Amino acid sequence: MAETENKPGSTATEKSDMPITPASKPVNGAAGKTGTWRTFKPVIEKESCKKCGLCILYCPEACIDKELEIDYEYCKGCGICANECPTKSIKMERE
Amino acid sequence: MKKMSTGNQAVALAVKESDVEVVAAYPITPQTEVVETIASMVEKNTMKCAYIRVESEHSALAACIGASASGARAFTATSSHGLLYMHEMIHWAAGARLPIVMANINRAVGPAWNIWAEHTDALSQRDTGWMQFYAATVQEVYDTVLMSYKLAEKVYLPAMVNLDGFILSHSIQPLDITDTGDFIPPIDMPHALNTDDPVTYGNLTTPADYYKFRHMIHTAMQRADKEARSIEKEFAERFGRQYGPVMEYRTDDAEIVILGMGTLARETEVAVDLLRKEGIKAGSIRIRQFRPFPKLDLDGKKVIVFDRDYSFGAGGILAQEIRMRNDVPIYNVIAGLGGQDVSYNTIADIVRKSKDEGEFWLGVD
Amino acid sequence: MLEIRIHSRGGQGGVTASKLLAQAAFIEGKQSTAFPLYGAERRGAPVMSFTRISDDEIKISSQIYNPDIVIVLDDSIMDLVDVTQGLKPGGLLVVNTKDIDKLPKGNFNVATVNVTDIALSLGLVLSGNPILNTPILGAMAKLGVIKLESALAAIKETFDDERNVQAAKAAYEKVVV
Amino acid sequence: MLDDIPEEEYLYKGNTACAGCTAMLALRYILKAAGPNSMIVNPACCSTVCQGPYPKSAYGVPVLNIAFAAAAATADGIASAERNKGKNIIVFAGDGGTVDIGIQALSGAIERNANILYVCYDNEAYSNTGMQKSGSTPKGAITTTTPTGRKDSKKDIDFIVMAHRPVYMATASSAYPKDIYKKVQKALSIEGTKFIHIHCPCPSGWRYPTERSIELGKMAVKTGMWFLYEYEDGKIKLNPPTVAALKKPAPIDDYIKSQGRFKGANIDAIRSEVEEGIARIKEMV
Repeated sequence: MAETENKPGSTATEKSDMPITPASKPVNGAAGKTGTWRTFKPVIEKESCKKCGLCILYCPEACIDKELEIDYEYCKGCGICANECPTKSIKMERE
Repeated sequence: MKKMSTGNQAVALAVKESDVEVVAAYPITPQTEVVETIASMVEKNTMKCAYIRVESEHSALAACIGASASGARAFTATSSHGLLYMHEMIHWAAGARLPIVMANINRAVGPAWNIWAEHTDALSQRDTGWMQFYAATVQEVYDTVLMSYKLAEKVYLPAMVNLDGFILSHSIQPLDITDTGDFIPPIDMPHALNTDDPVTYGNLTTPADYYKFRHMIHTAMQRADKEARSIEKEFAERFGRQYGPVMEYRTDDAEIVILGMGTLARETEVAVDLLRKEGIKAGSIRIRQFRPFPKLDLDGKKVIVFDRDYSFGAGGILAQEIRMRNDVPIYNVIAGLGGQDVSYNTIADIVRKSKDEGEFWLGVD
Repeated sequence: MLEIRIHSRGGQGGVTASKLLAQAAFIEGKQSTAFPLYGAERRGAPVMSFTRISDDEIKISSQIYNPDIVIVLDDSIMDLVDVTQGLKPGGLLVVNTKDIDKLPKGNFNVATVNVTDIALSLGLVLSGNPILNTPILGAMAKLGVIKLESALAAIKETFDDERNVQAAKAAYEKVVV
Repeated sequence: MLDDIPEEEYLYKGNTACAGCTAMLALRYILKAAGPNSMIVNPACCSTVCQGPYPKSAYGVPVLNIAFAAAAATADGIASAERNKGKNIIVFAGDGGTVDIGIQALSGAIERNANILYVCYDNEAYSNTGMQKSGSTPKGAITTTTPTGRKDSKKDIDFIVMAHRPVYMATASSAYPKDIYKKVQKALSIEGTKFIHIHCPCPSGWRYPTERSIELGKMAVKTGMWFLYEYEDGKIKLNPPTVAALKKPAPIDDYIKSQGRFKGANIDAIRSEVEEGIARIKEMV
């Protein structure tokens, strides 16, 4: 029962590993591997990139880290990063 | 301490005794004295709680839900249209498994405007997952609020304490304002919002899981029936006042049982005494706990059910509930709607003239 | 069980009088209850309120149809309402009036007291209405329904203004049976 | 690279939002500004779905989902409990839940000066249910309930909120995330009811390619279709992009023509609507 008691919203009396009301833990991929939604994927050309960070700033998914690595597992391919890149260093490539 | 108190004041005093942290309420006749009394105690610093003067009943219960979801003990009070305006949130509170206690001062529903007693308001909330109690005395109002907090926080279901508008809300009767000490333990909510444990509550739940949560409300309601008995037992041992899911009167050898809820059902006991003097073996059962609905033993008895409510196209609501669980003929009396006065003489007269089965509207039939 | 019905107009204090009577009886260790028959009335409309006093548990919460005592706080109501309706044979009618000739006659006793004058002479006026509930309690003590000390105690528990006690004492002295 | 904006993300990757959703972009910066000592109250809206389904959530702070009309009151209930003093209680609600069905609870909460931050992310329609007209839908826009374009004018929730004299009120745009961050930080430093209204272009509902979300947000500001300002101490202070836009508003044509929802719309009628809006805000300053 220890595991049950640790579950958010669960009670020992419920004798269940479920919480008593829908209680959800934060995780990456709540909607699954959203990278599979893409038709085009953003690719950063490191040579022309001025590291201004606008792609990081505007990514609605927080899928670009400070090393400018894109998390393709979750990037939905919206293309905002490519559109906003002042040096046109991000190309949208067909998957 | 004993003093004279109205039903409404008893609600407020019990809320104070229960160490409620957040009260959110909107005034409505005949509940107003509840919120006025709480407001007065809060502003005079004799009661310590946050009191939110919301702009509607929908918001009253929403605010209680917010407070309760973060682990605070919460209270609201309403009546009639206010209760109906809350309806969406009434479902939400139960589904979120929040141990909120609400006092509902039973009042008829418009149109026409009518501010007097009727049970249809609360009974139209019967399928929401709230426990429902119907009190018949000022003392019982006070005691039931206290026991409701303990019960609600044990099974994580909200509880509604009902009292008849004006007839009980505005009657003064002697009240023992009992210091209950540690009777209600500190609230323990494993599913409280907690910034150290960022959990999302009540998000989209698919057909694969939704029904499981509904089933858990069902099992919690079943458990509530047992917990209520043990809480009533502890209450009786500590404070000397005994309650049960039903309050029976002279039923042992009764050939006729008269069932009802609230003040009317208590007055029925006086009618029972009258009938007994005439040689009619009558007894009465006052349903105190409507949800979870109690088991009744009615076999071999003539059953008369008084409903201060009605479900159009179906019949008296209490009669339906009894019929569903008991295979007995029922003589269903519809009496007391919208404050219609029903005296013990009237009750006795109806019983004398009653048939084995059928429906009778007082003043109409 | 003693059943008392009070007729008054909204704002005159009939509802409070019914509660003070119940409270005084409670102070004497009796069971009691009081409640108003509320309409959606405002000031001036006829109002009924009820008090029950008993040595045993009171289970009745319906209206009082056969009172032992009827109190009329405003004699003009007698033109609108049959105040003695249902009054038990040998019961008591108590009327606040200065016009004794106006009183109904029947198989009941009658007592009068001019509590309006008592209230006005003490300056007991609220929102333009003389306060009649506290003096009428004194009258009821004189008539033996409650004890004077419990009547005064109930008044002191409810009101801060000492003039309410004076009014009750004055009415105690001025009841005419 | 993001100046002094913290790197920590409280919006998890792989949420259920549409690609190019700017409401999630706004939420990303709201949560960065608010930090972990915060709770979100979420009425029915796109954000309800964006969290993802039970037993997972994309939101990294506690969230209480609540019925459509109830967000502001629910948040007040949380904020009023003694145990929650010092925590940031934030409503994250769409325009329908704010401008329409939730306006009564919002009005009551501001009147009581409930200690909450109410954020309305405005995608100018009931986007979650497939793009029906809300009180925030602009004139001329096609929605599923205004299939030939909205004929009347949108409700100005900002002026309604300001009429309550809240302690702090601001408009913002998802195209200016650093501005959102600053405004949320500032709002959370003030006791009482704060209201931030964030314009959030919606590629699915407005019918434009997902990559143009930021571009369209900026165009709305530059044309004067959306203003950036703050309201404090009874005064409106315009923010620099709007100061510049009001001096010389960009033509609305590109903004209108970029969006499928304005297909066949009377541009002149929309233009005069925008001009009226500009005149109104100038009067207020």
